[in-house]
Order: sequence, then structure tokens, then C-alpha cells
Amino acid sequence: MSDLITSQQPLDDGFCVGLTGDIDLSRSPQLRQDLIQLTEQTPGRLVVDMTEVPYMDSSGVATLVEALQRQRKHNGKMVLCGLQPKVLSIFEIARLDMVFTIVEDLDAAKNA
Amino acid sequence: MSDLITSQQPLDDGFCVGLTGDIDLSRSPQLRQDLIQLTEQTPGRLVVDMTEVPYMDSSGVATLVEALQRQRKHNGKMVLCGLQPKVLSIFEIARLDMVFTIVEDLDAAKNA
Amino acid sequence: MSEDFDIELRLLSQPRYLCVARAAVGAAVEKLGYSDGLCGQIMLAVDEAVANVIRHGYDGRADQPIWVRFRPTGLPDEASPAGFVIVIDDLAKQVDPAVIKSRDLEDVRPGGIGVHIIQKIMDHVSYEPRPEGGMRLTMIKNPTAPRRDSTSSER
Amino acid sequence: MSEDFDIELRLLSQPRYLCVARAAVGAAVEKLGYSDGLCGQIMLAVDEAVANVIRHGYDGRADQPIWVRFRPTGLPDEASPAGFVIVIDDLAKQVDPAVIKSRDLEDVRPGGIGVHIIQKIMDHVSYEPRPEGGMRLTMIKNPTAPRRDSTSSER
Ligand SMILES: Nc1ncnc2c1ncn2[C@@H]1O[C@H](COP(=O)(O)OP(=O)(O)O)[C@@H](O)[C@H]1O
Ligand SMILES: Nc1ncnc2c1ncn2[C@@H]1O[C@H](COP(=O)(O)OP(=O)(O)O)[C@@H](O)[C@H]1O
Repeated sequence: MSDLITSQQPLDDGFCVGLTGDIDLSRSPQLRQDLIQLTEQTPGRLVVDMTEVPYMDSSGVATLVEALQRQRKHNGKMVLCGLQPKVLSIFEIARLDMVFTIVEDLDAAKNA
Repeated sequence: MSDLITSQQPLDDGFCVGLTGDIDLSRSPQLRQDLIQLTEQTPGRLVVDMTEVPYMDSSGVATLVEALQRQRKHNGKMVLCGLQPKVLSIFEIARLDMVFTIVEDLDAAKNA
Repeated sequence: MSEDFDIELRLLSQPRYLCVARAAVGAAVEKLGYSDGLCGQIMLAVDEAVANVIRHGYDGRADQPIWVRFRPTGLPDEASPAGFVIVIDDLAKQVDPAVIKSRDLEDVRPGGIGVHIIQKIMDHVSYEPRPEGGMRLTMIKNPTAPRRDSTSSER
Repeated sequence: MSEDFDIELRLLSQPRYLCVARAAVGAAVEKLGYSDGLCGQIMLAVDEAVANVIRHGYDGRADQPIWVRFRPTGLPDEASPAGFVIVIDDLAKQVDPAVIKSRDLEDVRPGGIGVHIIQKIMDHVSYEPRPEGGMRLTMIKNPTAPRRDSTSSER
């Protein structure tokens, strides 16, 4: 895993990772690699904690959409949590806030 | 007073003001006006709380030096508090950290 | 023409410099009086536009120039932010402006939302081939008029 | 020559655009791997340099150009930030570089510390008149060499 991932934590029914830093086109290819690895090794619930992500552009969002689709293909689940208002706003503008399961924090993500 | 000043509070022996926002050459002339007014009306202790100042350049520092000298001329006192590390660092580079009375927080400033 | 703009930024076409473009524009619009949230959105629009030049215009070539120009418009008013114009120029391949558009938002798949984001955030967005080669994107944000309804027309 | 730089910023000589210059450079050096504290100092050096052009070079005139150019140097290394060069050009009056210096720090009075700050933060600082008119300031920060003593020579 790259310097994008700050924390990793196994869950009862899956896995949780924390991302860190601005995620734009300069880092989304790395995020893509990390998420491919994670979705391969996580059959159940994949929680992505974005508390430490102050900024994300559409290349980061595209990477998350791709991971979501991969998770769903093998009947897994993907949950986003801890989105800062600026980051949430891009999901809303792209009307992806209804496509993703987006919850407040880690606790909610474990049960979502 | 301008939008630089967020809070004003009378003290037993003087006056306390809180500054806010980046203070560079675009705002230091305004700070200068505010501080002239403040030093004129504050015979005793003038406390400047910089907790909400994330950035200051040498034009801001110059304005504070001027105010310090004005306060001293009429036997007043000037105390700076709440300096963020980046702001403190310019005082250190200019070796003005020993010229000013710089303390941690408002409580310390009232007794410094 | 470049003299008409208060700020002009030339960047190499590299993703690592996206942060420079959005930081510069973000600082300029914050100074105009835009809120934190709006500054973030405007920075996002600039990021998306420059990223598209790198990916689509230049097909990922890393040694090409991109120009970002900025000028405030309208009377800056004490109570409300002025408007601004941002122009982004390149020397990339010329395309029909009609093909520059995002996917249908209902058809969810990775990518295909950048142009939609730009259009949503700005009041006016237009692409055109430049006579001297390359493309030009012009983005306009109208001055906020606090007296009248503050959301502006061309959304 | 401007093509030798990855980033080139042209600003009008107005104090309100100082924040744009330091934001652009701050983003670039953060991307190079500099710590928060060092980014802040480098932004301060750029601010001081541009403010001096506005105040001393242009005597406060608000319609003149200032160019800030940036280029990373040395091999960017996983463990330590690369170095960089920043060049600031103007069309202002030409002065003898020897007169560009701060007051004696012992002699405390308002102002007179900007050039000292720049010199303290950067590894190399030089002023020169440009043949085409105006002045040029060149500021260099050496790549950090983590194996050896990490504070660099020309301080
Ligand atoms: N600067 C540009 N130059 C050429 N084509 C562009 C440019 N920007 C966008 N496009 C075209 O518009 C399409 C939609 O762009 P966008 O909404 O950002 O989604 P994406 O970039 O993910 O495809 C792109 O696929 C591309 O064909
Ligand atoms: N860009 C410049 N052009 C011309 N003179 C300058 C420039 N920068 C600095 N100087 C000269 O150097 C002196 C010291 O500058 P500085 O240390 O920043 O303190 P201050 O600007 O407060 O005087 C200035 O007073 C000025 O005479």
C-alpha cells in the first residue's frame, strides 16, 4: 500500500482503510492501484475513511466508483465515511451521493 | 476598528484585542490605523491576541514594532499572545522574539 | 491580450502542478471575498479544467504549456464578492467544442463528470479553438448581487 | 529563458495578489516534500520579495508586472525534498544590489527585516539588474541531503 493509506484495520465482516492528503490526478492512479488490491482481498465490507482527505477531484471520485463497482460485482459492500464538506460537495454535484453509501463516521460505517 | 479586529475586551489595567486572518502588505496599513487608535486609547496594558492569525509577513511585524514603541513612549505595555508556530517563526528569524513580550495565551497575557 | 489579466500562470502539463493552479486561483477568489465553500468549488473547477487539458488535450504529454489567466470583474462591493473571468489556454489538439461534455449522470461509470462539475460551479463556460492553435476555455462567475436573488442566471 | 521554468506566474504589482504568489509557490514546494513549517517559511520569503518589488521597485504603482518563476532542481528523492530555484523579475527601477539589505537587527525599528528574512530562509540569494530593464532576484534552496548534515552550506 502507498502513502495514501494511513490506517488499515480488519473488521468482523471486511476491512477498513483510512486515506490521507489531497487526492487529485497526481495521486489517483496510486489510489486506483491500492483499491484494486483492497477490493481483491476484501470479500465483504470495504470501509474507506476519508476524514484526513481535505480535497478530492473527479479523478479520485472515478477511482472510488470503479472500486464500488468491483466490490458489488463480487457481492461485497463499500462504505465511505468522514467526508469533509468540500469533499462531500463533489459527490453531490455529480449526483453520486445516492450511488455510494456515505455515512458520518467509522462507527456508522461498520453497521451501514 | 476594521474587520481585522474580531474581539475587544477591557482589562483591569488596559485593553485586549483579537486579530484575525492573514496579515500581509494588503492589510497591514489597516492594522496600523487600528493600532494607532488602540495605543492612543490604552494607557496601560495592550494585549494583542493572534490566535486567529495563520500568517503574518514583515509588514505586519513592522506595524507591531511601531505600536510597541508607541506604547512604551507613554509607559504602557504591549503583550502578544496565541502566536501560531509559523507566525512565531518570523519573530525569531528577525530576532524580535526578545524585544516583544510574547506569551502562550490570554491568561498569561493578563499577568505578563 | 494577456496584459488584460491581473494574473497569468503558465504551468507544465503535469498532474503534480494541478495543486499550484488551484492554490493560485483559490487565493485570488478568497481575496475577492468568496466563502470557504465557494473557494473550494472554484478550485475544483480549475483543477478539472486543467486535468482535462493534460489528459485529453495533450494525451498525457508532460512537457507542454498550459496558461491560466484571472481577472476580477464588476465592482467589488463591501458586502458581496466581485465576479471574475478565468481563461485556460493550451497548444493541444483542437476539437469541436460540442464533443466536450460529460456523460449522462444517470449512467454511472468511473469518470465522465469533470465538465459537468465545471458547468455546475461557473455561471458561464465555453470552449473554442484558438486561431493561434490549441483550445481556450473561458469560465465566468458573475458578481454576487446581494440585493436581488443571489443565485445567478445561466446555471 | 522563461521556458526553462516549470511554473511562471505574472502578477500585477498589487498587495492583494501577494497571497496568490505565496499560495502558488507554497503548493509547489509542498508537492516537493517540504514540511509544513518549511513551506510556510518559503512562502514568507516569496511574500517579502514580491512586497519589496511593489514598495521599493515600483514605489507602490499598482499596474506594473512582476514575474515569479519556479523550477525544481536535483534529483527528487523518496526520503528528502528536492531543491528549487525561484526567480523574481520586474520592470522597476534598477538599483545597485549592494543597497538591498536589511537594517542591523540590533537597531530595532519598524520594518527593515524583509531582506534578512529572505536570506535566512534561502540557501542562495542574489539581486541583479536585468539587461532588458528592471531587477532580478534569484533564490535557491538546495536539495536536502539526508545522509549528510541536513542544514545546508551558504546560510
Ligand atoms: N480540454 C479538453 N480537450 C479535449 N477534449 C476534452 C477536454 N476536456 C474534456 N474533453 C472531452 O470531454 C469529455 C468529458 O470530459 P469529463 O466530463 O471531464 O470526463 P472525463 O475526463 O472523465 O472523460 C472527455 O472524455 C473528452 O472527450
Ligand atoms: N526589490 C527591491 N528593489 C529596490 N530596492 C529594494 C528592493 N528590495 C529591497 N530594497 C531595498 O532594501 C532595503 C531593505 O529592505 P527590507 O529588508 O525588506 O526592509 P524594508 O522593506 O522594510 O525597508 C529597502 O529599504 C530598500 O531600500
